[in-house]
Amino acid sequence: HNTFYNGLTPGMIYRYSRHLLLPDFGVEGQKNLSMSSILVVGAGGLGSPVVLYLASCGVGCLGIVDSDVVELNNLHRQIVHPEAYVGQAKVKSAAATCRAINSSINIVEHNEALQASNALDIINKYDVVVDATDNLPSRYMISDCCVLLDKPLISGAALGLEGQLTVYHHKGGPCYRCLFPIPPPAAACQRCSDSGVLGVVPGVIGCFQALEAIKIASCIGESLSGKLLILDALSSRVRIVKLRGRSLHCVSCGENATLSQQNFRTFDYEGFTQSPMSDK
Amino acid sequence: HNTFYNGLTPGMIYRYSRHLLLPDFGVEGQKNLSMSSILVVGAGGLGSPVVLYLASCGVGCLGIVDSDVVELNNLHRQIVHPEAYVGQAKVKSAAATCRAINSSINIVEHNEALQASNALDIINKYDVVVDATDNLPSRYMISDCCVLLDKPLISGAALGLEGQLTVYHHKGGPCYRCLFPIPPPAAACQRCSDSGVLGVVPGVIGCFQALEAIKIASCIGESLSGKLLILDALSSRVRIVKLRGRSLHCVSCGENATLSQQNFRTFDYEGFTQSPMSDK
Amino acid sequence: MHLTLEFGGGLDLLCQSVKIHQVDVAPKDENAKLTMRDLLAWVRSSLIKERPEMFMKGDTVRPGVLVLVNDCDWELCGGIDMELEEKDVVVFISTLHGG
Amino acid sequence: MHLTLEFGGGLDLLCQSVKIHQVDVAPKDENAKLTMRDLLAWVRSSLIKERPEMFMKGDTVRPGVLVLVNDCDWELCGGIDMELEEKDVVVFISTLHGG
Ligand SMILES: [Zn+2]
Ligand SMILES: [Zn+2]
Repeated sequence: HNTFYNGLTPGMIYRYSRHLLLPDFGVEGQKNLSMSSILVVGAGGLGSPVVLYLASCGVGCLGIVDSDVVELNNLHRQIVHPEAYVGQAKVKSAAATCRAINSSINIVEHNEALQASNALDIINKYDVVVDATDNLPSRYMISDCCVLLDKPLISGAALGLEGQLTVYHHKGGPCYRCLFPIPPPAAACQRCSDSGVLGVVPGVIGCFQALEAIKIASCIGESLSGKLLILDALSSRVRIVKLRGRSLHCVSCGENATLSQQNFRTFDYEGFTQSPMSDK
Repeated sequence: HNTFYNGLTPGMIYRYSRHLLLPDFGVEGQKNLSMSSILVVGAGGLGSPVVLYLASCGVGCLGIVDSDVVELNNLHRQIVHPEAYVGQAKVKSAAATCRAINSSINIVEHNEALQASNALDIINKYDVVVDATDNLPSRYMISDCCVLLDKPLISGAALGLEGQLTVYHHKGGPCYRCLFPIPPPAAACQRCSDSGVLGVVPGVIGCFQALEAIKIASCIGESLSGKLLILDALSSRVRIVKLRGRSLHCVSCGENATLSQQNFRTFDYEGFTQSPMSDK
Repeated sequence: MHLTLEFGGGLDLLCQSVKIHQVDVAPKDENAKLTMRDLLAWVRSSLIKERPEMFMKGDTVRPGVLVLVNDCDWELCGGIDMELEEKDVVVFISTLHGG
Repeated sequence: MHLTLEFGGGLDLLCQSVKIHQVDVAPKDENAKLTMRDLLAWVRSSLIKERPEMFMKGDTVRPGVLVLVNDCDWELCGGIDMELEEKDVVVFISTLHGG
């Protein structure tokens, strides 16, 4: 691409004109966004709106990692997947839809499960990480990896008619282990495949995740670091609460952290949480 | 369709299984949804997530009304439109995307501008109305029409880095004119084409609109009737406030209302608001 | 009396793009209560730096502006004659129409 | 002492699927303050109808449960020894993992 005005091509100036008009975002915000790379872990209920909004807004490089295939009973909430892709890789389906709405950005397909063995190599290529997974061991693993590689992490979750959202390891804020040093009992880990989820609930949370990712990648505003957004969809209530800060005793990000790249690669997250790395 | 278990076909039971598992939604909620019809006015920034989530969740009949064509500078926020549809009708593009993610529902294309002259005929065919428009006269017109036909109205708006959302004329709550009996001065009416909008902001508001529409159509939970949700995206703050009730003096829904179907059809909403029925 | 004032929906542009203002406003005389009428006059003279007609019309807010005191529409608590209390949060918000 | 207790993230299932409880809880003796420790014991005996191990472990909440007092993590206000005030809002929420 030839760049003209302040790092943006004429095509970008036309496509993103409604962003450039914003005093709080403007050319600088769009330029930052176009030079940033964001990894979305999970192309399911949360990941669908995240990848759609990150693709449309003009992030420079959008990575998607997932090893699942599209199933018909995903489609009540996973709006990025057309019926025609049932049986095919979610990453392939999501990337195709994203390319169709914005052919000018770079979309990278990681058609594999993100695991302790490959997470460092994959996450290291990106500036910002979005946790749109559906299980507890992945949440610990992704948080640990983001601490090791010093990446901000936007973490969302949805189940039933409730959703939660926060930003970890950003501007001195806490990581997942600061909040939850000990995993909950396995019996407390409800899954969408067991307990159900109203499709639009991960839609709301995913849009908020995309918003936080865009703000961090474009260096505007104030993120949800150190805060938790709680959605009760049945009564349409939203609560934003102040969380504890980073823990000096955290094994992952604390002053005497024992986490290292070497022991991360072989750490047994499924054993640690007594919970499988998939919602099947 | 043959119906088997409680009004749902085996195909529906499989597709919507994650909804059927929900104690607060379940078979009854899905059945209500599948028998309901929802009209979305506007297939733009707000309408995109609304139609995607209404299609995927299994509403029986989804109507989309808009007269615009897709432009490349819409695509930073209007995630329902692929680049291949630039230059074609938004309604056609949105319907095609929705059919691709759920071929089992009925999608009706109204490729025309909703105006006082046709609004009664179009809105009368639906149970619930979503206002996803981008201009002030349309907001008065749609509210008046919903009062005349006794339809609940889910109204969203987004501009810059802010969004607003409420439900009008539902369960005895106020209508748009109860809150705003006199239109604001034309100079106070900022438009996305002048002032810009961060693409994901209508995304968040549109998802909340879809949530409210789904709750009302499936008869679950408590809607935002009589409440206003206010989003400040820059600081990720959400405020939900209590609004005044229905006004007895409202010319539209009050005790001595002067609004009738006859004078509605010829009312000059653009003159009343000193503002055009399009954001061009 | 200490109050938190917030401006949204574009009204912040009238007060130098600052959304949240922590302010101290004194009632007219020591024994009187501060009403919304007094506060509006104070905001107009002390905070609004441009286009006051975009904030007020006559002695109240212009059409299209909602006033919320402690997350509640002022119409539910007495409107312009409502008496304010220490630490109240008053939000002025212009209705949006975009999409 | 009047308190509003809210349960979320599935913890409401332990108290008959009721999310919001308006309750009156007395401190142990008249002059003492009510602490979170006292409140946890009261909730466990008075509200939790099944699987108490899904709410508590030892004398505190189980891992994975956040306690928020007036929209603030209890770890920021003294944790289990924190003293409650009249009309406090206490939220117990289980972290979610689905998507
Ligand atoms: Zn930590
Ligand atoms: Zn009315």
